Amino acid sequence: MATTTETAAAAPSLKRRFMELLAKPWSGVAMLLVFYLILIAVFSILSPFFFNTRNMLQIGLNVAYIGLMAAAGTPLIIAGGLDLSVAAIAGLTGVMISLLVGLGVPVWVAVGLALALAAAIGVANGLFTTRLKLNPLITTLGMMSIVSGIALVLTGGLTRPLMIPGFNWIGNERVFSIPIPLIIMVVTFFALWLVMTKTKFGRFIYAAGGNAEASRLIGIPVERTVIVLYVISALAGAVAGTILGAMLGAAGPNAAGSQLLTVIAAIILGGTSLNGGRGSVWGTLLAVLILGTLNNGLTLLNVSSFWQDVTRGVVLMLAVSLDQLRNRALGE
Amino acid sequence: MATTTETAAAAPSLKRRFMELLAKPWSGVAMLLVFYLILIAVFSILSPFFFNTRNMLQIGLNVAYIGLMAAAGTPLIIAGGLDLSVAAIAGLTGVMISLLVGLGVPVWVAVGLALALAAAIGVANGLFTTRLKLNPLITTLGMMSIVSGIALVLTGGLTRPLMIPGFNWIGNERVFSIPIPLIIMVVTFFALWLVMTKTKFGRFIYAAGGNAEASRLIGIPVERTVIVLYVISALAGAVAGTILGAMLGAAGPNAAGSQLLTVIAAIILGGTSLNGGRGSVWGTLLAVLILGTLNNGLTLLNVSSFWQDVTRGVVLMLAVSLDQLRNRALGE
Amino acid sequence: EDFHGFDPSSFDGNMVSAEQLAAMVVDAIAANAPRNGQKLTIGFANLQRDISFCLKVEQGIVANAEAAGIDLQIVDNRLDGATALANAESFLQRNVDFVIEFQTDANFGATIMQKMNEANTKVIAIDIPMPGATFFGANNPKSGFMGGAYLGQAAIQKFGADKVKTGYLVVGELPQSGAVPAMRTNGQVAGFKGAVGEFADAQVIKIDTKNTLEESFTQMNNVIGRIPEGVPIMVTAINDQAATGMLRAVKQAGREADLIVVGMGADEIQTLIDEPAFVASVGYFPERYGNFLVPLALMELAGKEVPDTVLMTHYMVTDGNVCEFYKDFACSATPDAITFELPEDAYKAHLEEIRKLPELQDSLNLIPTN
Amino acid sequence: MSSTARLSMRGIDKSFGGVPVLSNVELTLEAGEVVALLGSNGAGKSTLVKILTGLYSRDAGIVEVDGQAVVFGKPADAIAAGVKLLPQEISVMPDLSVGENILLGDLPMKPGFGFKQVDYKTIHIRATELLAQLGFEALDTHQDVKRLSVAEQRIVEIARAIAGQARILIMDEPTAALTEQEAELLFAIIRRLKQQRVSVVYISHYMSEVFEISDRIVVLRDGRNAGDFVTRDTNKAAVLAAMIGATAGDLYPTEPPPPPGTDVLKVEGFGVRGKIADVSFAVRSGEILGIFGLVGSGVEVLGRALYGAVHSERSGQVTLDGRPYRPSTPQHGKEAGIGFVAAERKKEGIIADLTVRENIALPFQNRFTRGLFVSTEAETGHAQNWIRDLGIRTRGPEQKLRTLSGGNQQKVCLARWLVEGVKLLILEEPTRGVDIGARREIYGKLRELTAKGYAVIILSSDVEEVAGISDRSLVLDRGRVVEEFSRGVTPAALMAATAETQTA
Ligand SMILES: Nc1ncnc2c1ncn2[C@@H]1O[C@H](COP(=O)(O)OP(=O)(O)OP(=O)(O)O)[C@@H](O)[C@H]1O
Ligand SMILES: Nc1ncnc2c1ncn2[C@@H]1O[C@H](COP(=O)(O)OP(=O)(O)OP(=O)(O)O)[C@@H](O)[C@H]1O
Ligand SMILES: [Mg+2]
Ligand SMILES: [Mg+2]
Repeated sequence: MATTTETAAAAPSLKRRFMELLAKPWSGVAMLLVFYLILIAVFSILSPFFFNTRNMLQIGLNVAYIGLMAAAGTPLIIAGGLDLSVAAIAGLTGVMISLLVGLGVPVWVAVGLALALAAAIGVANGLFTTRLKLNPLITTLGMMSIVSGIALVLTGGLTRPLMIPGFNWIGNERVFSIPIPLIIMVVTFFALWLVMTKTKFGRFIYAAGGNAEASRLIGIPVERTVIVLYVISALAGAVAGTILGAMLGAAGPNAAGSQLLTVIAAIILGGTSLNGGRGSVWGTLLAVLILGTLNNGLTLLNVSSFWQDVTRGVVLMLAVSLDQLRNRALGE
Repeated sequence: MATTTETAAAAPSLKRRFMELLAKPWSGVAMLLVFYLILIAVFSILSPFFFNTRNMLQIGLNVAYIGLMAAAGTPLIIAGGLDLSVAAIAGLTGVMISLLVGLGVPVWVAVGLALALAAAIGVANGLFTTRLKLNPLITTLGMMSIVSGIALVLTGGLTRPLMIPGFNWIGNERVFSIPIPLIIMVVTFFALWLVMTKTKFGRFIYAAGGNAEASRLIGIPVERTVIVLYVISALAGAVAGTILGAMLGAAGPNAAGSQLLTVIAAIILGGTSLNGGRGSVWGTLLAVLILGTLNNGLTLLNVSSFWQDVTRGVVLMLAVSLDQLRNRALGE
Repeated sequence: EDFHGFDPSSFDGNMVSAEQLAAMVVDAIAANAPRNGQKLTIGFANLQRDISFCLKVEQGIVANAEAAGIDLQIVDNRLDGATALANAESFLQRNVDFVIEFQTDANFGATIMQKMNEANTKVIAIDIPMPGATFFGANNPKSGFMGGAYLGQAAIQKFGADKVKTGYLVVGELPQSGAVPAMRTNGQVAGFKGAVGEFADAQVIKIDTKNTLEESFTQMNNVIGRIPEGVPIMVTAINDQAATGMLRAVKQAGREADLIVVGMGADEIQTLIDEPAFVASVGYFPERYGNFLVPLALMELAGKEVPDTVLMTHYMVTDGNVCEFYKDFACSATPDAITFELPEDAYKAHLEEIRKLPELQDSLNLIPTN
Repeated sequence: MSSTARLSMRGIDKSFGGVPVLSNVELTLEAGEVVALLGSNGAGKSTLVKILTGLYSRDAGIVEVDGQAVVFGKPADAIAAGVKLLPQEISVMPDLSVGENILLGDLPMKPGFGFKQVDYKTIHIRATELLAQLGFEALDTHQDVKRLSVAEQRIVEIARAIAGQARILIMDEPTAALTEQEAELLFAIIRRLKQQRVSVVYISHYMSEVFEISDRIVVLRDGRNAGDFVTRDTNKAAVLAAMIGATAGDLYPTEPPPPPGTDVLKVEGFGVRGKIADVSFAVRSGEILGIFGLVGSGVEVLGRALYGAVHSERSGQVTLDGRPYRPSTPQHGKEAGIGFVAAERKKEGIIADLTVRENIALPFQNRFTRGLFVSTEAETGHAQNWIRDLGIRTRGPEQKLRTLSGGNQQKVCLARWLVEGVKLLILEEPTRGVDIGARREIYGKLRELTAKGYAVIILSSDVEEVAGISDRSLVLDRGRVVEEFSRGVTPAALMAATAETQTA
């Protein structure tokens, strides 16, 4: 024991200060940030094409629609929900806009109608999982199947053109050389951060997910909170679908479907707990950027998509290990 | 209070007996069984091709490899784990067998080696999630990416032939006119049921998932239990891959990948809780059969695949609602 | 052999008349009575119903089946071997008289064919060969080579031969789809080189489009930083959808002036017409597949001799000739139109080469002789 | 002496995230000895015993069992050495049966089809036997534990702890959810174990229990040893002085309460279907009404029904401040000016991943909202006031509630409701797990609040508490009010009121 005390005394305030830093609530996010910076450094060294404003913005643009869905999914999962239908909603939205415009509806009215439809789907998800207490995984998986089925039926399975004057700028233009989709994503993250940390509603999100029973007993409208979050998630899916459609100039019935797992993975990698109660949008943002950067960097390095899969798996594990190292250090 | 007792006495044994039945632990599974029977009845009426031994066995054969993965995933999720890499392991297994046989290894030795590799992957999943305490969703998602990446690299992305004398019978033959894959699946379910309900290990599964902290406290080897279950899941993936390869006479690097969500959905639909501690393999079996029957019945009815998606979503929601109706009746 | 005016070796691809079809059905029923005792039933297993190419194939088959007055049962293989197998079983369950299979991979063919043979059900395989089934589909090496060569020639016309050599060829691949479709993308590279002569391998970039518009877009976005400013960006891909996604990415990066695109399949006609950089696409005419397939099926049912391989004839589709193939679209003269010539020698050499590839030994019948 | 001791822990250090929790702590235990471990909330008692059973690692120090140095890496190691812990927080497997929960650590097996099978029949027989020792032979051992009340779950855990052969048994606040009768049965068991030379560490905040059952009393204060007494040679005052560093005054406020004001809540013929019937009473401002009842008496739903947290059909008339009041959700109760603290802290009280500040400010967020946003400063100020006033032991308002000791979590739950506009507090088991110093503070605080016009209803299964703090008290039994007492009632009289109807 004497020795332990000595060493503890020998490496005094410095180690302790470090431990205190590690114990801060944001230190998990900081770990991811460090990981992200390392990734950027590695790619900058390996590829001459990687580190420049243009490519960095390009990464942001590539992940914008994924980031949007992941952003909105974060508070939902924190509050104890789960939305597997979000990517299907993105697909349906693009299709709806294209079909409505084809029927002569002005494009922004069409967007509005598609958003309204998405909100309705969100309400349905919310009601089913809260009022009827159905399992969120099965419910939203079912909803995913229904929504993408409808999109397929509506289009007969075809990708529809979406080149509409006065519309595609939302996917293609830049403001001060920053792509608009990226701006929309960043603003969404920032707004959600404000809501989640600075407002009453935000407190309810964490409370509801942390302990729904206790929250109910102190008079927090748990169900309403969760329903609103399902609606936000569905709306984010719709905006993602709109942006994607505008970027691609076309709307596929299942345009974002392949990204569903990426969205969920980003949220969890960002430190949000599937059990609810814990997480932050900045973690999600970093996770989205890490996944996008990896994809971009490896492609620039001409790594085959198969090896990219292997690398992505390794990086996911490394990234999630970091947080565990931190917990170790804290003796938890 | 007097009135309450009176009414309770007035509506006597019948309702009460029913309620008692509903409260039984197996009543959730019974609900699914009822749902399954209704489904069978509906299709029998609608299609002349549906209700006959051959088609029923065909459904069993179609879902056998999915059922295997779902069967093994059930105790794992009950114990608090999650394996997203199982379908990727199935893909890698087929590929490994084909490659090894190509190198001159006898086919059953090749199968043995592939199973051993799968077991090693399972151990890795288990160690990462228990000893290193990494998040199971991210860890096994990462593993999925690595494993299917390796399968793609090994094959150059191509499907490989797997027509080997003395091998394909395991996918194609029948014993007493029952297809061997179906027999393997049913035996697996039965064996898991025995293990889960009759053995000490089985009780540890439920204890570990119900309350890991408390289990550890009373000396249950929680980590070892979970690691073993990851290995079982990986092995089931490997057997599924073997069977699938034998059935198809070919091994695709991502042969079972599209069924991952089906596997997870079946487990949850079968009444297993993602939070652990609760569930049964029979529920999973029924869920697998329901999904397979739906697919088969709708196809026989010549329903377009798009409408099949919509229908599947609705059926998922209906099936999961049933259990909720039961909870309502029980006043929970 | 001519079957009511349909000769597979010289067929022009335009739908035969309802009367001809009806006559074929009569012959077919005479040789093979419908198994359900009422109507001939053809089962069609589509590859993946939300791919536009596949849908057009399906629509063509539906139109022909309706005109012929026969039943059609359609299933979706969802790009999955196990699903294809289950679907094949469901055809047998339903006692269909004939099966048209559009499935994922040649290697799954043997098992499915075994079941079909046991049930004595004849099969035509689309695009992916199946042993013992009649093959109908694309001429992959040729269509790829044509597209690549066209891209090379058009690029030389647009940028000049010297500048082309400084440029980059970006090919949108689909590596997981196997060796047969890979003949297409490899043909593109060979054709391009055949047209421009020496071209550094380092300037050939291959991306995995995962067969979706958004992935093609994203991956093109990712690699565009590797291509120096001002040099030609020459794009081609496994299909028009992928080419379109790549085109959008280049446009978004503001480098349209350096861009030239040749598509594959000619199923994004509107894009071909609207986008000046999109100069041509290799015509696959999936909407005409049904015009071949249904008469071929009836011919087989009637017990006539049919060739074991029927390959589609491909044509380059451009703004200038689109109206010849698609009546809904008007032709327009473009200043940079070229007179396309297939570099015959290079093409022959390419065919020679791929015939030696080990992964193609099972598919030699799909490699044309010219 | 240390070489013969059953257990010797010396020089134990432990810190969390750099903050020391235990420093140089010592604990010895002889064979057959019952040592009570005492200390305020957060003194480090639970941490010490968790180190002993391998749940936590220690930073420094030696643990010897029978003179052999041991390192328990995990509880299984401790169990193998005969060391068993009954933890402070309920730890059951909710979806397993009562029988399995009790015998899971040592499942009886029988031969089956070629392999050893779990012997369910024996499980239920043995579990029933164990429960019988605790007076719960009627509990159905086949049902899932999640269907049991907290007290019953606690009994299940105790049965689990006494199953099999332990040489050192550690009980961390075993009686916190139990009635006195149930506690007596537990003591009988402990005495029997003592005769079998089992050593027991007994952690409790109930002084009377400690003096009844222990041979020796070890006191921790701020993570250090602060006293070691032989029980029969000492008295409560001395122990208390060691615990809280001051001589103790009376636990319950002694000054006479102010005269009560008008009726705040008036209940007439109130019933909850299947649970309680025909309950009538009133509580006035400035008054503390105690409601005592054993498990199953209805005491567990009465408070909730009045707050709006019960969905079953209700009957009768309730008025709040003279207006009819029918809450159907907790929101209604809260908006009507009622505060409610649930008995089951971990499940229904705390939000473990939120900070102390967030937990305290949660129910009345509007008060801390400035414009669109919640003001963290306002929340912090509010939280800091109550941390100080209630003596909540925490590193600060930003500490996660998860890492607070149990008693301090309880204080946080109470602090939530101490804001303007709340006029009636309904408290279930308000001081369960709260140390004696803090209890005095809480009781004092409740008095202060009533002096400001609050009305308080305390629903408790702790007779002493009800007797000590109430201005008036009701005894509930089988869903009905069986007796009403005024201030100064003795615990014995309260117990007798239930006992009478039990035997009648
Ligand atoms: N995991 C942890 N992380 C950080 N601090 C902790 C952790 N666990 C306990 N502590 C702190 O250690 C101290 C001692 O806690 P402990 O639970 O041992 O107290 P206790 O004496 O059992 O109190 P009580 O009587 O309230 O149960 C407290 O200040 C608590 O906040
Ligand atoms: N405070 C009260 N006093 C007497 N009876 C009440 C009181 N509150 C409710 N009731 C009665 O209880 C029954 C159910 O009440 P209520 O309608 O408020 O709840 P609910 O609608 O079932 O619950 P919820 O809306 O929370 O789902 C009604 O008969 C109502 O009159
Ligand atoms: Mg053009
Ligand atoms: Mg404690």
